[in-house]
Amino acid sequence: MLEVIELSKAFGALRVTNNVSFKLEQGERRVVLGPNGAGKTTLFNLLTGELAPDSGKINIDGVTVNQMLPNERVRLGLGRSFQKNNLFTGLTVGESLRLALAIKRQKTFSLWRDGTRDAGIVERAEEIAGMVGLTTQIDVSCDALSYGARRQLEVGLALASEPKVLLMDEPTSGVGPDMTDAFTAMVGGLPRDLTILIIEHDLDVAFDIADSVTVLNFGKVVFDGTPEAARTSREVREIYLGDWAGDA
Amino acid sequence: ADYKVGLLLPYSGVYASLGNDITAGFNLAVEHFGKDLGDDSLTLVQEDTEVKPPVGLAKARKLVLQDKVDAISGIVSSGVLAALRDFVHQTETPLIVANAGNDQMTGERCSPYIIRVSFSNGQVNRPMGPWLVEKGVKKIYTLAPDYAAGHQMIEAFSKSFTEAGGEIVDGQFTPFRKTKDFGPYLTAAAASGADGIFVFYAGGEAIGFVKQYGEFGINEKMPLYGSGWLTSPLYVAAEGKAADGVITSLNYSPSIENPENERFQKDYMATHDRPASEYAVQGYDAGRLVIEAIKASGGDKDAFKKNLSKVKFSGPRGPLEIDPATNNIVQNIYIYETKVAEDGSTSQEILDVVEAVRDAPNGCQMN
Amino acid sequence: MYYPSKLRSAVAALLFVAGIVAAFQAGYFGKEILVEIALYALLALSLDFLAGFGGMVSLGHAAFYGIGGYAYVILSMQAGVPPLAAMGLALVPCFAAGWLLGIVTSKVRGIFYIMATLAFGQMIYVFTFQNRMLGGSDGIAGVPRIDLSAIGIDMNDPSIFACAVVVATGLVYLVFSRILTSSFGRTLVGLHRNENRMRALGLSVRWYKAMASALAGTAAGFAGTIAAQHTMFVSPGMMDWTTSGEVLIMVILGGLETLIGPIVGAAFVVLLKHEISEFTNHWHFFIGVFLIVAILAGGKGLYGSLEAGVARLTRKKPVADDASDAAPAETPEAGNA
Amino acid sequence: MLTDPGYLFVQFLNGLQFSMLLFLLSVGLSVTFGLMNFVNLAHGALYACGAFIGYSIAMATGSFWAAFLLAPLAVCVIGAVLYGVLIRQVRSAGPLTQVLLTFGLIFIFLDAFRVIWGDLALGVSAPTLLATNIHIFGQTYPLYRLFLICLGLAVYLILWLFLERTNIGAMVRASVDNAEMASCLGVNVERLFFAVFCTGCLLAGLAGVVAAPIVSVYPGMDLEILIPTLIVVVIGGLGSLKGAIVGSLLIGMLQTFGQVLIPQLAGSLSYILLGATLILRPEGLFPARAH
Amino acid sequence: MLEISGLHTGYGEKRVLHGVDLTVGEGEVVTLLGRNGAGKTTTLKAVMSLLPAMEGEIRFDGAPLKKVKTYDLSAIGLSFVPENRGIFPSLSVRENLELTRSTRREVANGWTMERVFEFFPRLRERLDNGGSQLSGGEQQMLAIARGLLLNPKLLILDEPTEGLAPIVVKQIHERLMELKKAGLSILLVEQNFGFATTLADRAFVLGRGEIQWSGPSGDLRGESDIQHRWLGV
Ligand SMILES: Nc1ncnc2c1ncn2[C@@H]1O[C@H](COP(=O)(O)OP(=O)(O)OP(=O)(O)O)[C@@H](O)[C@H]1O
Ligand SMILES: Nc1ncnc2c1ncn2[C@@H]1O[C@H](COP(=O)(O)OP(=O)(O)OP(=O)(O)O)[C@@H](O)[C@H]1O
Ligand SMILES: CC(C)C[C@H](N)C(=O)O
Ligand SMILES: [Mg+2]
Ligand SMILES: [Mg+2]
Repeated sequence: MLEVIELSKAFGALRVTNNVSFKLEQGERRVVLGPNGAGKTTLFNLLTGELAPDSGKINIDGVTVNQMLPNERVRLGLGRSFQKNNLFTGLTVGESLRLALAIKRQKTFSLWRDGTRDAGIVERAEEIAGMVGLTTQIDVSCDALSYGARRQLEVGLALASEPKVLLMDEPTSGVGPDMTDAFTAMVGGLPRDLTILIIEHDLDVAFDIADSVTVLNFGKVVFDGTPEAARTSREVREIYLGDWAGDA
Repeated sequence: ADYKVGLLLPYSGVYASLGNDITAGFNLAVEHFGKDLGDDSLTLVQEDTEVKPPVGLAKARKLVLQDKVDAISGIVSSGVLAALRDFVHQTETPLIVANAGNDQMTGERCSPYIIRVSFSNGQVNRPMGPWLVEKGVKKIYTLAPDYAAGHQMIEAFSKSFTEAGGEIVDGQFTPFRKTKDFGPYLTAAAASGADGIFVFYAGGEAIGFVKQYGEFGINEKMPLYGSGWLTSPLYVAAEGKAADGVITSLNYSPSIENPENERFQKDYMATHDRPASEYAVQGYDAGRLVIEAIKASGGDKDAFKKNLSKVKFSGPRGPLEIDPATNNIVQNIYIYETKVAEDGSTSQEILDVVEAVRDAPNGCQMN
Repeated sequence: MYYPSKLRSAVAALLFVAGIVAAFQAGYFGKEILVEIALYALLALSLDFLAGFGGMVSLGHAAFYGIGGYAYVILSMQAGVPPLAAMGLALVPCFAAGWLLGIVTSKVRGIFYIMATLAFGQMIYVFTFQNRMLGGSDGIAGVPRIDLSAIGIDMNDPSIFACAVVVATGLVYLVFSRILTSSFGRTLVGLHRNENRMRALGLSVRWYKAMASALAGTAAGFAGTIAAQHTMFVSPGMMDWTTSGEVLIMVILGGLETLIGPIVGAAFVVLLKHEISEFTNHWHFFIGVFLIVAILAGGKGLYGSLEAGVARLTRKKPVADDASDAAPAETPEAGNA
Repeated sequence: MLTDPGYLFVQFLNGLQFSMLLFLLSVGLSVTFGLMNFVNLAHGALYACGAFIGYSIAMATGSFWAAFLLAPLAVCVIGAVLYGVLIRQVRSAGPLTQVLLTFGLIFIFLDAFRVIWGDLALGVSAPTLLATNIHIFGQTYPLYRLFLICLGLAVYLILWLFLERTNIGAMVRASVDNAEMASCLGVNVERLFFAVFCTGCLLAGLAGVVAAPIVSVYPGMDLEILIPTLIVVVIGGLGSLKGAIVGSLLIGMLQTFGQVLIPQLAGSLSYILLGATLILRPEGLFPARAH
Repeated sequence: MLEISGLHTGYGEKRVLHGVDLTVGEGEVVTLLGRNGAGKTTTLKAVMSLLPAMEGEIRFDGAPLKKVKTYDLSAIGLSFVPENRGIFPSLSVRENLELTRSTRREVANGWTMERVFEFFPRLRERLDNGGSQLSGGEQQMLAIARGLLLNPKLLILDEPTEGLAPIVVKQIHERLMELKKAGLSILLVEQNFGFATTLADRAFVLGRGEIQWSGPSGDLRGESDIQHRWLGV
């Protein structure tokens, strides 16, 4: 589904992504862990095309996408949410979701018809709002949402780009314990054939969702395996968990 | 009859000072000549063109269609004149041009309804060509702003100068109203090997140009010639010593000696506290032309329209008449030298008068 | 997002009727002013489309006005195209120029976009000003009006002409209103609000920006073709950047991002200018003061304030204080995007 | 002509002098525009203020030097009043509001100049001390222009030292980014912006008064200089001293040599350069902001 | 050192706090806990004079803060690290740090750049990067480092662990412990219950705009009812 082959990226002398390779099968859910500044967000940016790699290859569904623009990759089925909320100021939840769906379904060309009001899109937008727990706030402007609700919309927008591969960058950061639980449940309810790559620092969430784990450090993959193996890996403990994780 | 005349001039924008001078001149003419109109009367309506062609046209329409004026006078900018041309021609409204010098408006695009009492760009500059050659100036470098008037002025001069045997070694058109700093051009002119520089600049550009000409010390080795707006009495004081010795030609100089000019200057001075400019005199003569035409028409407005171009008189500028072939004015062109005394006071010494300068029809067909 | 509310439609209808009535009832100069208002309204509403809804504040809008005018003149006078067809064809270069400008500036944002469009406008201006084939600084006169005598309409009648211009403005308003409620309009607003996210959602941003710029340019060019026929004259002065500035002022004084507001603004500024210049030549001063007051008063503009006022009257009182279950409204975070 | 080193050298000086005048103007704008993120279209009007007030002072005292010292201060005071009454309220309101507010100011100043100083262009003479010319490579060059060149360089040096020695530049940018945070770190944001704006005005006034002997003084001079100045600032990159000087030199030299070598393009050269810069480096050559 | 008594404040019409009492003693670490939106940040803003106290009083070192402007607080020893970190994106890391050069409180053997880099070595490597180029965790380190450079008597931290890897959380915990040992007073707002209660001497629980519980933080760990009701744990 998604294949990354020897991907590298440097900012000046700083190698932020260093020969990263991994492979995601359809329906696989993988968590990317790593200390701050390990290059996780950068990896996402390389995958989505916001940054161009120095070397290496990215394949989606067997197609090499290195030369493709971000928007073209979205059409191939890549969707993402951002580490920092990246919403449409002044637009309501519903408007934002419908717009996202219209873009994905290529309904944005018309100068005459309002494709964002097509029955299929309106319904799907409501569904997604329901999935991220924003049904009651569908007509509320993004600016008036609480922080937690914004995080949920952030994920909603990623879902609305109807991805085959969903990338989520720390979806639960800054969200209180109760909403974090709701998020985990939501991901659990997503169709099983959806491939997910997620960056998380909240290990409960991470291990709850994950089928497999990749750990990055200084841009390098230092661990690739199952969650159970990750928990017990000495290296992961050393560079990422520290001793603290146990008693938090 | 009651005559209504629209004064269409810039009262805001870059040429506002010209509009005000022309108005002042016009009003002075009404004072001087308009006291005894008998059964007739004259009302003036002022409108601001903002020096924008569309605005000028809109105001002209207002004057003609709403205020029902019998004639329009004024127009400083050639661009506004060009915009008005078809309208006044079609509505058969006499337009007495009191400044704009666009050659075409009394040339290929002339109209029986456009009567010019000011000058044409060619008329002012043409006489300088032969005159300079006669004085032994053989090689000239030219400079002027890069817009229609600049080109027409330089073309007229260059033609008569080369025909008389002179040589234009080189020249340049400077971006209009964007050139603040003439240093590069002056340096090039100085290095061109010409005997002198001939330029057309008016207003703020004239001040800047003449001062910088002095600063670069070019006044010590290369004389400056040009059309008279360069050393207009409005600006010459601001130009300082550099203006000393600059020789220019124009249709008017305050130092012309005749009784009409004396009276004009004296009365103008009395109300405005400064000498009247060439713009004021154009307004003055435009006003006088209108009044003389009224007086000659005995209340008949159709006759008035016809009489406008038949008026002839001797004013501060000397004898004036309208050339029936083009409706452009026939007038003297004065070649004068600007003198700056030690105390900074300036005067203009008339070196020569080229009498009754008349434009060739240049394709004008009146109909 | 744009919704053609009742208030908007009502104000639009009112203005339209007033325009038609004025076209037949006003004096000659009144008609003159009416056409001036309509032309500025066209410029202002298309600029609002671009700047208000699309977030691309342009100071080069007058260039399209000029391109339209000159294209019409060249086609109808020099290429011998019949005026009506020339009017249509003249929109092609406007669309193309708008598209090109949109593509070239697609990565340029904020004040840099303002400057880029200013440079574009000035380049067109200087080119025309210096091009003697185009009449240079003097422009070209003798422009014909379209001939509709075949269907019994005499465009040389000031009332008919004014009426036609009002109708044209109304139609363009409807077209833009429709475009803004279309998919494209929704996308444009989305682009304005968060271009980066739009890209991440799969939109090829530059085409949409180019299209927006082309549409706005076409409308401005359309106004230019009318202006050329109105004054029967074109000159580089049409393209002066201060014209773009004045149009921007109208957009703001009327109400940014309301589509109808800019028309109100155009009418207001033109009328105010004429009223003030009745008694002083220093009308710039008063426009300046007015502009500043309007901005300090919140910058919503005339129509914008009306809309806000109506909204305040019709809104229920918000529910009381205790909002400890709502999350904080965070400030935009450092380093976002 | 073009092979004559003396000629080329004087043209080089011409270019340098024009660059320095542009620099004096644009650095003031760059300070308010780039550092404070405030789009001050009225900067040209403040420059004109400097010229007009300088003219009046020179007339009243008979001394250019009095004008040279006092006019910038007067403009600074005008700037301070403007800041207190208007600018402060729209400081963080986004470029559109600022463009329009200062557009309004342009209108007001325009008519104010006409009412106070009339419509005619006014001349200011260079101080007698500098009103001569010197001879270099067989060419004459006005001393006053050399003075301008030196003044431009001196202002550059002073500003450079000032920004280098203090972290005012960083403080201002920080305050623009996040005023609350900056004040938490001990920055008196209001006072800082006030000082920056006044400095910008002071520089505008200085440019006005020193330009007056060269370009003469007239209503409308503000609009004419505004665009070249904006172009310099945008090409150079907002808010950086380096950008202002490099932009000024680029435009000044391009303009000067363009006029001599390709006169047909003289009117559009700077726009072409601006367009090209924005396409290749959308934020100018040396933007002050890291990203 | 810091005494908040009967504090009422809010945004415009909207009241958020209805009488908050809180104290931080000399050399003490105090944590303020509560759900999302409880008003924790609001309390801190009031302390920093970013919001006016509508009722009640805030005193620092005995002197009321009512009339003191935000920008003068750093000079008397208050330093605030906000929840969104407040990194200036248009400044480089170095500039972000040097910004405090002229505003920091001068004390004997205070914080220097060198000491800060020993504390957070990562920052030394990123000195010339733009503030917005840092990863989330690096930004957090920078924010704390900048706060320390002011040489505060009281360090106020708003959710310093948000978005940090467990190992960094641990490091910051250690660092704050060191600061605590060195005698610095800290007021800490946290979502991370374990982190906060192991660091703090005393805890305050905020809910409905009032303090619902206060006491030694060790005691709070036993109060599962309070935890559930007011913290959602
Ligand atoms: N545009 C850039 N220029 C220079 N350095 C950069 C840039 N973007 C990121 N970096 C650096 O690259 C490294 C990796 O950053 P990245 O954002 O990928 O980290 P991360 O793993 O997502 O960390 P976190 O968990 O804190 O979000 C960081 O050290 C950061 O400073
Ligand atoms: N600028 C603001 N304008 C209006 N209301 C606000 C503003 N900032 C916060 N609020 C409201 O004040 C209340 C308290 O917010 P505060 O930021 O203090 O919560 P918090 O306890 O810090 O929450 P979190 O844990 O999510 O940071 C919330 O209801 C929030 O919606
Ligand atoms: C002499 C100049 C004032 C003439 C004027 N510039 C014109 O356009 O014709
Ligand atoms: Mg990250
Ligand atoms: Mg908070």
